[in-house]
Amino acid sequence: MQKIYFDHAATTAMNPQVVEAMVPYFTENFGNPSSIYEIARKNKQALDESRDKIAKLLGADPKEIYFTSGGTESDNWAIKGIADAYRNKGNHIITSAIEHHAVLHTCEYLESKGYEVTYLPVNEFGQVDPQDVLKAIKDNTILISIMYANNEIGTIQPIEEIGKIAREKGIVFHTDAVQAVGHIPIDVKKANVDLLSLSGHKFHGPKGVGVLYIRKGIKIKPLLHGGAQERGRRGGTENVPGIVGLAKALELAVENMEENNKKMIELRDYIIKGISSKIDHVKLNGHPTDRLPNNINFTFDFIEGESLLLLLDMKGIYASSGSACTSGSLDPSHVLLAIGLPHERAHGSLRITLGDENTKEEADYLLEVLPPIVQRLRDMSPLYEA
Amino acid sequence: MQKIYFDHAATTAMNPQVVEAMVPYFTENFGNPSSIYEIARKNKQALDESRDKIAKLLGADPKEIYFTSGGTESDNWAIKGIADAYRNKGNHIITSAIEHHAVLHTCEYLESKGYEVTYLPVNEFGQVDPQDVLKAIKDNTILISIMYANNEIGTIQPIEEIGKIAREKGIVFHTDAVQAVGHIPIDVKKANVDLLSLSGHKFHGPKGVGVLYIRKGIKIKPLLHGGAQERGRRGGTENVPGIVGLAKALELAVENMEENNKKMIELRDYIIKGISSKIDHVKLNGHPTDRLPNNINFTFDFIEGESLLLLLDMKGIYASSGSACTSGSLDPSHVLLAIGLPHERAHGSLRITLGDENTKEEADYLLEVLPPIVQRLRDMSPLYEA
Amino acid sequence: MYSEKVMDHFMNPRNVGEIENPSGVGTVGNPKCGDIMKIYLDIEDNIIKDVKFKTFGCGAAVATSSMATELVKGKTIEEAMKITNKAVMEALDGLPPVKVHCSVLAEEALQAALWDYAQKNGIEIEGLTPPKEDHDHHHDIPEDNE
Amino acid sequence: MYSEKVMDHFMNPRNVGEIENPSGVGTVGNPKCGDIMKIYLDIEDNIIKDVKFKTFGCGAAVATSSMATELVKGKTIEEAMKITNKAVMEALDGLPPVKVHCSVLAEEALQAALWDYAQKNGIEIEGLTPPKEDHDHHHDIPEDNE
Ligand SMILES: Cc1ncc(COP(=O)(O)O)c(C=O)c1O
Ligand SMILES: Cc1ncc(COP(=O)(O)O)c(C=O)c1O
Ligand code: FES
Ligand code: FES
Repeated sequence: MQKIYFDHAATTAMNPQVVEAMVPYFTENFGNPSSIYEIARKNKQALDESRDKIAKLLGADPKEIYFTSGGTESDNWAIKGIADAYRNKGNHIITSAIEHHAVLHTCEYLESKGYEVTYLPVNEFGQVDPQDVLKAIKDNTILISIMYANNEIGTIQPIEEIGKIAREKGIVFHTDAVQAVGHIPIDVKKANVDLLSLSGHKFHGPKGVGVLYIRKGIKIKPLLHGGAQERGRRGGTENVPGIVGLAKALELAVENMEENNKKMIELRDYIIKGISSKIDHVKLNGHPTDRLPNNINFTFDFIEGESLLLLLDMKGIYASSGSACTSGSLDPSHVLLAIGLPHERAHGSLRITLGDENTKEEADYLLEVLPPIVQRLRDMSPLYEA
Repeated sequence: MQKIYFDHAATTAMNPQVVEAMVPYFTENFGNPSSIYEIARKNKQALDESRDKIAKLLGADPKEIYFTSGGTESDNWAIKGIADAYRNKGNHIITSAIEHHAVLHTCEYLESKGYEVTYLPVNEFGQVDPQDVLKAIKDNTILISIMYANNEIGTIQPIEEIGKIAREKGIVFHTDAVQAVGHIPIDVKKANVDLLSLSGHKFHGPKGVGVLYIRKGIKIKPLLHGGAQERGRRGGTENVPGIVGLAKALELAVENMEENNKKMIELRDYIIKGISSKIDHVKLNGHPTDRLPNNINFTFDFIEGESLLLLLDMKGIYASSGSACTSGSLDPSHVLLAIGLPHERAHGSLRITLGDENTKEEADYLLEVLPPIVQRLRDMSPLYEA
Repeated sequence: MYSEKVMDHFMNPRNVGEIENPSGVGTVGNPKCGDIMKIYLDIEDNIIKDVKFKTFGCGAAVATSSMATELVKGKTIEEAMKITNKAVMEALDGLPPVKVHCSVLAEEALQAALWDYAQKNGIEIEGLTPPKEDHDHHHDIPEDNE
Repeated sequence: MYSEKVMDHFMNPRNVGEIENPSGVGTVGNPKCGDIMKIYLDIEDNIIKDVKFKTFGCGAAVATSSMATELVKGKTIEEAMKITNKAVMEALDGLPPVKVHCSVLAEEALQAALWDYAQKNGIEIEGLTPPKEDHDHHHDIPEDNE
């Protein structure tokens, strides 16, 4: 049986070129970049080159690139670090209702510590209205955190506009770009962001390594106190192989972005059309055009997501229902609720996220096996009247 | 020229068997362990097996093992997480003056947040007196954090005794065992610890992955809020290759510990004897017997550490002066100051940390090149009178 | 994450469907959390002659519905009353901790159907309590999450 | 981390040693931070005929001592007064940011030696200020560290 991976938003396989770039740093150039002797200097150089490369690809300065252990640490650091550093200025944070849990749970934690958080609503397509951001700003607002693109429904936010408002009002602006970096063109200057989170494993890089971009001049408290690494802002022996891998993966992603996206958008729209025409009582979630090139998200009325995934799995198709990270919890997706879906419909969603290796043949296979699976579950459902 | 790596306390090369164990998880079994479909299940299984293996090697239960990004995160999480969870019980923390900066700087941060920290002194060999711990305990004490073995001078602490005191007094006990795990036998039950930090790259495992052991029943707040990974206590997509590598490395380290340590202790004592007899005005730092099998630390009067390292580097010998992590700062080692060395002597230390691959030939080469190097620097020193 | 037995009952669920003019019907669950279970009973001479179900829910919900209906088929009402969620789970070789509540749903659906039968026929079944109206079983992570 | 020039002057330092009966001697630095520099001058007819140094310090401290002494050798006092730490750093093809203060130490040692010479001979050198007594140059990380 063929196996089709349609869950690239959850994680991606490492590109063999990325593995190759990392290998020399496992057993050969293994030194601690903080040391002064020769073999450590080679590692220091690899670290510097990776930082330079990533900075260039994001339109940043190398001194603005800080390595972390992934998207979650970057988000936690950005939000807690700013909240802490600007506490004397105020205690109000603005975010959106559809952020990743790395942002939402961090904000909830800060609420328990005396911060005040506004969770902005989104429209039916999952977009934040920049005017809502403007209206939410108060004298004590110290941070705005709005994600670049959503991990479940793929909606891309008007980041540039929101950033412009934040800049004008003198408020620090963070964006969780974990799903966007390596997938759509991003320039931190053009986007008007002060902090940006990204994670290696979302674009064929290694797991357990990420970046927080911190614009020059922004004050931030460390989240991981320790050695003097990362210019004294983030302790811990540098994960040199991981960092080298992340830089290589980002380079490849950006290099091939235009070509890959052209192909993926075609495939995405082909699948969307196919599902819409072959199955009734369905709804495409997310924005029709301001949408990640690889994201497809449908609600199938009367059926439940996990059952759907299990039956697809039996056919060799690996997809997701809402965010993989939330599957430890069984609550319906907060993102689908926020775009206005009632609870039972929010439970019946299917997320298909493409990678550049997916083919039209795979799409055709999906479109062949999906309709009978949906029908089978509907026949079993007490909510469905044929 | 031969190259001799004598800085295993800073970091170690990955064991090729460890790399081999990780490779299948880079490009093949890459799924997100939180997902429910088949390829992700393989990853989930690898995660579970690694957790079981590590638990067994530490005498813990798999449910007590939490994966982190390294020693620094484990230390930060343990200390901040306990401080936060037990805040209603008190605000006093006991630690020692010779902890790693991951512990010290975290404690200093907590002081700025209204916690009170006692930094216990150590004796001339770098040991904490358990009676000092007992005396420092107050009604509002909520945490004791004492490192298992010191990274600079290799002194092993009386952890079991301190743990017994903590247990009797009902106070949570954390130990930073980053330098001890994989180097000396450790059983969390026997050691009476509630939390224990370790880091993969210190025993030929990967960089950027660590563990925090949290005893069942201990309350702790998350440091990284996010998805439901690690039983809801630590968010972030699991670094499966890293975790598999860490488990493999620990397994190998424990398997070969007895044999390796026998060899290393012999080599260690050979070098200590050699330096003591060939060079005058030297002092061995650390404990004569309660000492890591791989640690040698000497002070050479009248000379400065960096110059010494540079000249050794020219001879192909890679060593360290104090902790590598602190080399971004130029302050003299807080550990050497704490054992009573005056500032200028604290500046002239040399740390040699052995690995199982080091040989007697390498030791002889060191003992041959070191005396003239020391002499040369002394001849240049305004403090030295021949 | 599921045992082979669970997967078998999920992939090939027994007794899916409806019974026309059933002796009793029970619907439990709450669309809020995405799970609804409906069980139909055909009872004759105190014996469950036939049983059918419809379920909107996860794999475990489907499998426990299937197993619960298998376990009660042909049994007396008294025997059926002894089919607890634990019995269903054991028959399925266990469920992951986070899925235990799905088996509770199956037990409750069965009891709701028996209650309906008892009400309709004006009889009393020992040990049977009326179904809770607004059943809201929480979807919590079981581990301590401080 | 060091340039080739720095490494050359560290490995083969010029002018190491002492001068007996020097015209001036300057010692600066503070054992607290581990760095001490001592410069000896032999001055005749307003010209620095010979210069020697002894240094307890890092690689950069040795290299800047060496380069500073090279730069002033044979120069007039007025010319020597123009040898700033910047000039020493440039002559060494630069230093890492964390090591800039080592070159400051070299400049100060030289000026202290000139001050000693001026004091001994009752002359005044334009622009020369007395050496600070308790010199304590901090070993900070230059980047903003909030
Ligand atoms: C005793 C001790 N604790 C903590 C750490 C920090 O570990 P890591 O660099 O893996 O974050 C180290 C090593 O750097 C260490 O030696
Ligand atoms: C939008 C978004 N933010 C943050 C994260 C967290 O990233 P990581 O799992 O690498 O910590 C993810 C993915 O899991 C994500 O999709
Ligand atoms: S019934 Fe299975 S998730 Fe609630
Ligand atoms: S003189 Fe170089 S470190 Fe201070």
